[in-house]
Amino acid sequence: MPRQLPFRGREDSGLTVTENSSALPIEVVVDRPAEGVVVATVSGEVDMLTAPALRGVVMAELDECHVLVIDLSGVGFLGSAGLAVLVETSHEAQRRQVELRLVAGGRSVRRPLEITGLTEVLTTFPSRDDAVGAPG
Amino acid sequence: MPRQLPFRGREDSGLTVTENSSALPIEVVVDRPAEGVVVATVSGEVDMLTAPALRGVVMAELDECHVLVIDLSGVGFLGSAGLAVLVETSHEAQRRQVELRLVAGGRSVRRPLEITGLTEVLTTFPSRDDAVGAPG
Amino acid sequence: MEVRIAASPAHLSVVRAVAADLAMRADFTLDAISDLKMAVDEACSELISRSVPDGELVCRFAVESDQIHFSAESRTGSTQPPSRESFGWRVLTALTDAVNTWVVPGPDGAHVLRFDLLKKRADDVVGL
Amino acid sequence: MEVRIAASPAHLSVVRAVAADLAMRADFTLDAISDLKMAVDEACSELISRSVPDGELVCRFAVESDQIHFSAESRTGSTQPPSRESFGWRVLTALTDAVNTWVVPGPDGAHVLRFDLLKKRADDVVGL
Ligand SMILES: Nc1ncnc2c1ncn2[C@@H]1O[C@H](COP(=O)(O)OP(=O)(O)O)[C@@H](O)[C@H]1O
Ligand SMILES: Nc1ncnc2c1ncn2[C@@H]1O[C@H](COP(=O)(O)OP(=O)(O)O)[C@@H](O)[C@H]1O
Repeated sequence: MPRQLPFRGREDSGLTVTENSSALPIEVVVDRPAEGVVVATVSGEVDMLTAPALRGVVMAELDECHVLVIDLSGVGFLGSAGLAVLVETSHEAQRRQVELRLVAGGRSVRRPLEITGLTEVLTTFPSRDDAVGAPG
Repeated sequence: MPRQLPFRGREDSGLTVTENSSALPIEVVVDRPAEGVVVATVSGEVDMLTAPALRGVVMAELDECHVLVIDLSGVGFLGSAGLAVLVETSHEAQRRQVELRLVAGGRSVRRPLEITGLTEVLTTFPSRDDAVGAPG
Repeated sequence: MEVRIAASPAHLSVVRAVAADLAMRADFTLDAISDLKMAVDEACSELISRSVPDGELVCRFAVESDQIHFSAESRTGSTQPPSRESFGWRVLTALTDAVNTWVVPGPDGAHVLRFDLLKKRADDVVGL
Repeated sequence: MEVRIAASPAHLSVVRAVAADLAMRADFTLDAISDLKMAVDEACSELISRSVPDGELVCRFAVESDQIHFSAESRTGSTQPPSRESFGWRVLTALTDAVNTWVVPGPDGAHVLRFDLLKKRADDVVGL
């Protein structure tokens, strides 16, 4: 299932790996731990430069699942451009009846979500396992 | 045994803790795991700003032991001012018949020692346990 | 100290790295370091998105007794500073102890947009 | 990009942080990042120790296709560049792909000491 991604995509024994084609300091790896569940694991820094790439990947995945987990554990910086992508993805997920779950472990992700009040609006989990295993 | 240290020193149940009194990005903690053995555990960055503080601590300890271990595992940067302190300490240790052992784990310490050929001249160990446990 | 970069999003990370290094050495709390990085990033992102083409972004950091003073400016086409109703502005006010933005006349009839912000060593921010 | 700091050892770490951030984003190998940090630190340390009192240190970084070009300068009292016999100079030549240092006449009859160095993305240094 080839999709239009801002990254080079590679399919590998059921695992979709999206690689960083430019020197963007962000990487997004997509995998499907269960039927209808997509996990997008983000590492690097999400700012004005890299947020559009994140947006491209998660928006493309919204049509492919009924649970979308965005794992931000490996994110060292989350700026307001990144927050805007999460808010927009959340709205779009609601529209398409997809459940959006965020993994927000470390301070560099938790702090921006808390300061902006987004922890009230978005569903967050401390770890990937918690997010994937949560009741639907 | 109060000594003149460039840091505030604190004695605590046999453990000498030297604290960072200024905002210097270096910390040196001194302890004695065995009779005559002193371990100076350095963390932070050793550059032109902080090397004099390191020099002060290790020179003071040279009179207090016959084995001096300088544990650099927690050092994120080691510049030539820091290398010069190690070379000088090594000479001074030889003069006083003290055995100097360095713990040089990570790349940020190993690389400068290798590039300058100092791994040939100084005795290094991969971990504190290896250094403390080495035959005298 | 002063950092001058091309007004391009590719350089945001280096300005954040400078902010983090200064705040760390000034013994800021971890939350305050995180907030300063985000505030600096937010101000610079606004400046970059409003900069004239091929503009330069000038950032100044001053480490004071219990706070860091950050100011940044770049040439812009508009006489209007960013709206104080925007999400970005609310983020900036939530993250900092003081923040201001305004447009001043620049050389050759151009306009210069400027941000000025203060962040104290210990965070006591209240959120949006 | 350009970084201007007071010529004081307290600012070395921020210049290293900038060097590391740029090299990391330019996909330098871990050894090459480490070498660039050390070379930049060495050049700046020399400049700081030879600077006039209250001098300024100006550092410029240019990320080129497969290398980073770093140059730095500060005002100095001497017309003599650092000795090429010194330990510091040998470290610099071991760490970089090219390095140069010289003194040029500055404003008001002062002298400006300058370092210029190139570091490639992949390290193939041979050591001292
Ligand atoms: N509470 C919020 N948290 C995160 N992002 C938000 C929030 N509110 C708005 N945004 C995002 O920020 C961007 C700008 O929002 P808005 O409030 O309209 O500011 P502006 O007036 O600058 O356009 C939009 O893309 C929106 O998705
Ligand atoms: N191989 C070396 N490794 C580490 N430090 C060294 C080495 N050789 C010299 N040094 C230290 O560097 C400093 C300067 O050394 P030197 O070769 O005399 O250079 P200079 O000519 O600049 O004084 C001295 O403090 C010395 O301890």
